[in-house]
Amino acid sequence: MPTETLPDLLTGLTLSAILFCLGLIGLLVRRNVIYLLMCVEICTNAAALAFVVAGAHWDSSDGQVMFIFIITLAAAEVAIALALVLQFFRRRHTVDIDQLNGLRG
Amino acid sequence: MQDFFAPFLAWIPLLPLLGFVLLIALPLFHLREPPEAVSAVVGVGSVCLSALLTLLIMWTLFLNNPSAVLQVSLWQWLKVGALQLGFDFYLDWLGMAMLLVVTGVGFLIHLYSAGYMHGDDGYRRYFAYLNLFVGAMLILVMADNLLLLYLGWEGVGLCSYLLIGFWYRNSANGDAARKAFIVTRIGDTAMLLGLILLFSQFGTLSIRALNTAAASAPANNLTVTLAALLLLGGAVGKSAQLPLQTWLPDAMAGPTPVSALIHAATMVTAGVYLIARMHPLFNASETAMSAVGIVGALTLLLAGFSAMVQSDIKRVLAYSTISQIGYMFLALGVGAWTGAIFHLMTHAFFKALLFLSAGSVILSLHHEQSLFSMGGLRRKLPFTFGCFAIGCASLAALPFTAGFYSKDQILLKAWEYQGGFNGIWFTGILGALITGFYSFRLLFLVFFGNDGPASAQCKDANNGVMTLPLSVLAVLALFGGLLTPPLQRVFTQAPAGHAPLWVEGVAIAAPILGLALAWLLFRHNTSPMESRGKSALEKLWFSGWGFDWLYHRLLVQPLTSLARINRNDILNSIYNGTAFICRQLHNLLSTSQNGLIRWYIASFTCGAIIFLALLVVL
Amino acid sequence: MTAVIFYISAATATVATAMVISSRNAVHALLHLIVSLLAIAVIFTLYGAPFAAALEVIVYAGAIMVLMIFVIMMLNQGDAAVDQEKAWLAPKNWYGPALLTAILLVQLLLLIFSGAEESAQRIHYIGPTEVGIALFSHYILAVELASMLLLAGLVGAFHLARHKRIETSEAPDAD
Amino acid sequence: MTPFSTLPAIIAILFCGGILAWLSERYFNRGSRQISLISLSVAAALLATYWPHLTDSPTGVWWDSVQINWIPRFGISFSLAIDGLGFLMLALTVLMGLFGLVVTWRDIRFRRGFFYFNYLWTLAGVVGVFTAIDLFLFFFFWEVMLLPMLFLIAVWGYEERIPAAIKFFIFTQASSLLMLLAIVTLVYLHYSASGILTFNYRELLNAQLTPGNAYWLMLGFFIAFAVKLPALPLHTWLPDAHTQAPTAGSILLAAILLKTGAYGLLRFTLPLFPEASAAFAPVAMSIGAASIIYGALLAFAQQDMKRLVAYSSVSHMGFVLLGLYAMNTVAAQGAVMQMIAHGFSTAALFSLVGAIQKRLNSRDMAQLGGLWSSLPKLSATALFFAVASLGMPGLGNFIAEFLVLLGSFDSNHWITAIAATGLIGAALYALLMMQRVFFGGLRTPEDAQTRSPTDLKAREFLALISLAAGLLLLGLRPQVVFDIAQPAIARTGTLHKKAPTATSQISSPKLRLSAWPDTDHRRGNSP
Repeated sequence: MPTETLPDLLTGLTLSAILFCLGLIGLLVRRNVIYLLMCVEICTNAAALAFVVAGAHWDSSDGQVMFIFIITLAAAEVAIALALVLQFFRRRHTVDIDQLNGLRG
Repeated sequence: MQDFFAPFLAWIPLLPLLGFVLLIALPLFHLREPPEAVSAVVGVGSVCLSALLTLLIMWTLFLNNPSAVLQVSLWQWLKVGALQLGFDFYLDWLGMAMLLVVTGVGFLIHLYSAGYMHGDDGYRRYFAYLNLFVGAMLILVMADNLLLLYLGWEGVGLCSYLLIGFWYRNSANGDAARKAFIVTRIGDTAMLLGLILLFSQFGTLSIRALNTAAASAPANNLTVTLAALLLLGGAVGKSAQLPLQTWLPDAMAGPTPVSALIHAATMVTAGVYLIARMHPLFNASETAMSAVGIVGALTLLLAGFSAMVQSDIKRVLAYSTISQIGYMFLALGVGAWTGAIFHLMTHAFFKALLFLSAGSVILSLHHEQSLFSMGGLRRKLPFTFGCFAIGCASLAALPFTAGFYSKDQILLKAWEYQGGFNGIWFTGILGALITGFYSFRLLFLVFFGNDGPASAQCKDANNGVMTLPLSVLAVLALFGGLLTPPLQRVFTQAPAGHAPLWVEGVAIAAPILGLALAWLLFRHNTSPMESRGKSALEKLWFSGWGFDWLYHRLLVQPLTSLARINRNDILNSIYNGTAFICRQLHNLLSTSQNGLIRWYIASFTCGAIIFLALLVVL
Repeated sequence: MTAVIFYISAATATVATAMVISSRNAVHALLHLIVSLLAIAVIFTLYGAPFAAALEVIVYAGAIMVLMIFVIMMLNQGDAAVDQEKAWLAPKNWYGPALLTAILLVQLLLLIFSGAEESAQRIHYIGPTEVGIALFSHYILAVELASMLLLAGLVGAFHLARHKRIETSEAPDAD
Repeated sequence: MTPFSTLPAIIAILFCGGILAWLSERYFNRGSRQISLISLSVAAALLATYWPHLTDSPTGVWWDSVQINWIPRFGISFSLAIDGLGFLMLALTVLMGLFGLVVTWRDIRFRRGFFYFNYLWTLAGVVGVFTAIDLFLFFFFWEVMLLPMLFLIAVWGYEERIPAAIKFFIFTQASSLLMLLAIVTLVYLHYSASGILTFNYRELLNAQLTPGNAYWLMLGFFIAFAVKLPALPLHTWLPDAHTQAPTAGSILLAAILLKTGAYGLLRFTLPLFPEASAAFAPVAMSIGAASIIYGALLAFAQQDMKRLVAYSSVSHMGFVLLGLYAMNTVAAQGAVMQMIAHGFSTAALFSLVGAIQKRLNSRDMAQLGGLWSSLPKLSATALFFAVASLGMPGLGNFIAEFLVLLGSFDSNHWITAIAATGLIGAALYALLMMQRVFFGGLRTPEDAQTRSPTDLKAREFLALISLAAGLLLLGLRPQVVFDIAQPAIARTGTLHKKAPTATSQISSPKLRLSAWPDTDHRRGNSP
């Protein structure tokens, strides 16, 4: 069922790029671990958007399959990451990611 | 007859060497230091047996037959490729003359040492070294090939090192010993190269083969000249000639009999012997011959001047040795082979006598060596005085002493050298005058005039074992001139021709003139020369023409400072530098791993930017 | 009509995302994020992917965000956290990241528009059936792997989030 | 050949002895030294079974050989063989192993079992290196001897042992990697040319290589061996390793391990790449001469007595390099002799330094002095070996150096002349050591003032005296060694197609005497 021409590949990808970059800015600027996680979600979501848009453009179900995998990944990642955040907060009583630098050389 | 004696030949050097082995092994049997008498008997006895054997062989064989030759082959030493060397000994009259000197004078010095070294805690060690010294010298003299000769040659050098540094507790002695060894080693290395050059040219190291080959080589062949000059380098080092003479005056650090042994019987004469032994080789090259003559003449003069101003009794004698060996080189240079060897013999007699009597003086004065502390000893040490006077007379070549005959022969040959008046001859005459001067200056300063500061404590230290060798040597120094070795068969040279009578006259007059000068200046022991300050020339002479200073500046200092700068091995810094760079890079990367996740994300972003930029551009 | 909806949704998503990254209150940020996700769900529908839109709403905006809300509540930061965020978000902290990201964005757009010749092609509708067929035929192995990943995530999260007394007592040297 | 012949037995005994020594110390707290002594003696006895070969005229090239398939797929076999050269090296190895064991009998105070394990394994590796004629096996043993040595330095060494051990390891490991590369390339080139995949030395001798390939491969081997030797720019591991190693380790390093480099050059580099080696010879000879002089200069500059001896090794091994690349029998014989004589004299000097350090807790020449008056026996022995090391005629070192110079003179006059000045340098440093440590007034470091040092024990003295006797024998009757080594060296020589004939720089007709007239009457009667 062909739809209208407007939501096309390029605009969709552009949106995805903009969202990804916004998420990236957040990752670079924020120091609170919770926000970082949100920004990661934004980025993965942007990537997922790109997959879906491309899938729609090429008439392929692979884009949505990938979306499903991404969403699975995101779920697992958030679960683990939030658990880690909880541990981190319990031990350090802070959510500052810059305090988490025990692996410095 | 020759076959009968050949087997005994090896025993001549073997006996002192056995003595050496026995002496160093004695504590193993005894488990403590053996008494002095044992050491003395072993040390002196072995050389005595060796001397007796030599005398026996001479009497029964060589005296009747001037062209007699003895040889013995002990074992195959080296047989590699074209190189074939045996441990072979060879003896002709030239070797015989040397053997007589080495064993005879060596024995007397051993005997004297037995008294002189009494009470020293290194008594056994002393005799061990002394025996090794004589043994090495005998190998040197009897060697049939140049490598065996080199073995003895280096052995002699080693022993001189050991003996000069015998009183090791004073590190100055050790320095003198090292200097002696290293300076002679420089010459020895040249000589070794000479050996190698000779082998690569002639394919043999047998002395006789080389001599025959050199004699038939084209005249002034460059290789032969070069080889001869390299050998001369070795001879110059061992015989303390210019420019390697600086070690000998310092070699006085050893016990006095050692000086006697080094100067008279063994070490310094080796160079003269080498050149005499290799005379066909030298004869084949005019350059080499004149080099020998010039070295001799220059050394003769320079050392003579230095001897005139020394203040240490042993140093005067040391410079006189250098000077007298210069005579021998001069003789060799002008082709007076017989004269050189003859002078070597007589020099051995009177120089041993001088050193041993100087040893008596030093011992009597409780190890005082300064000439200006002595004086008037004539009355306190009459016997020593007599010996010393005979020695001085012979050294100065006053008529009818041993030294006179040999020096006269040399001067005559020098006169003939270029068919009359020439520089070499003139140098010889001038040298004779200087010799007369310094030898009697020495005599007057020590034995005449008023008592010096040290003369008061003088106590005659001569004992039986010391007087005997002195007396024998005194006799030899007086009448040794009659013992001309029959060397005509060894050196095929024209007999000395006739020189004008006035030449003879000058040769006789020169030392007497020197004597007279010394008498004028030093008769009263205090001289105008010593009371006032020294002039620059005297300082220069005193320091042996500043050679030590020159070498120190030119060679020793650059070498040591180079070594000090490079102590930590400059090449090592290449590898350390590599390690340093790696470490710095590591530090750089290590600081980038700062544990800040946001920093990593930023780097990540930068990486992505670069990667995408590449995509965009390409 | 579709175009208008698309632009409105796109603008909503962008603005909401911007609010997420600049918000000082975690709960507010989370709510903004949910708005953004919902807007993207709308866009998915516009691109003919209703199954994806549904998942986006259910899993992302629903499950994951709830999880985050719980964590924020467990951390229980309060007003102090807002002040803290205010201090961390000083304007000077923004320049560097913004510059870097702007460059990246420009590059991305350049790349996207460099292959622009086919832009007029229609968008295709891909329903859940097709996705399901693809998932369970071609990607069956990947699905199994994803399930294992989820299991591992479950176990891991459970293990990590457990409250262990001993470990907290050695907190100072757990560096 | 039966698989259980002597050569593998020697290696096996050393390996097993090492393990036994370790175990005995671990479970019984004693016995490791005795086990080491026994296994070394058994190895020596096994080696002595080759005695008949010494006097027999050799029938074949190899006295004995063993070949067992190992990895047939790659043409690798466990093949060992011994000839005169190998025998000399093995004898040196076992004797020096015994010497090092006896002279440091009481030196090791902790983890003794592991020490002797490493000691014997190093020796086993060296024996393997000297007998392997399969290149892969050779490389295997080359590595086997490296690791235990590393432990010897790193565990029982002196104050700065760890950096020294690491340096030693990096240098040797990097260079042996080059060798591995060269070996594999050589085998591959041989394989692609002939279709036969083999690591066997005897077959690889026939490998056809282009000159360019041969040159690069030769360089690979050369660098590996030059590091071990050590030659000039690659020598800097040696002073550190020798100085920091325990006395027994220094003895192993100096007396044996350095020789593996020289042996490798003689056995592998020269025969495998004759033309390339001939082309490289002037460079190698220059490196040799430079090593002689540079080593002597550095030895002269040292404060640390052990470092002085270590640098003297650089100088002495320069003669070996010079002799090997002079490409003639005389020089090669000299090089072999130098390997043995240097092994003797340097092992003795290291053990003496070790003895001094054990007694006075110092080897700093600025703190020592005048030891002759308190340790006469030790000092006299030291004098002997110092004199040997400066090349006194009548001792082995002189024969070696003379032959090397004599042989290399025909190849290159100037390099030889320059190298000869090393003899002066040797006198400089050897006598400096005597002067600073043994002569002068008695000075001992402060922490050793309280107890008066004891002179050499009978055990040490006997061991040193036997080395001294050996050196004297080598100096006076060296012909035995030359006769043993001759066939192996002659074979190397024939493999050189044509060494570049040095044009005589002195333009004169060669007056070589074909037959000397009185050769017959030189034979006198010997007593």
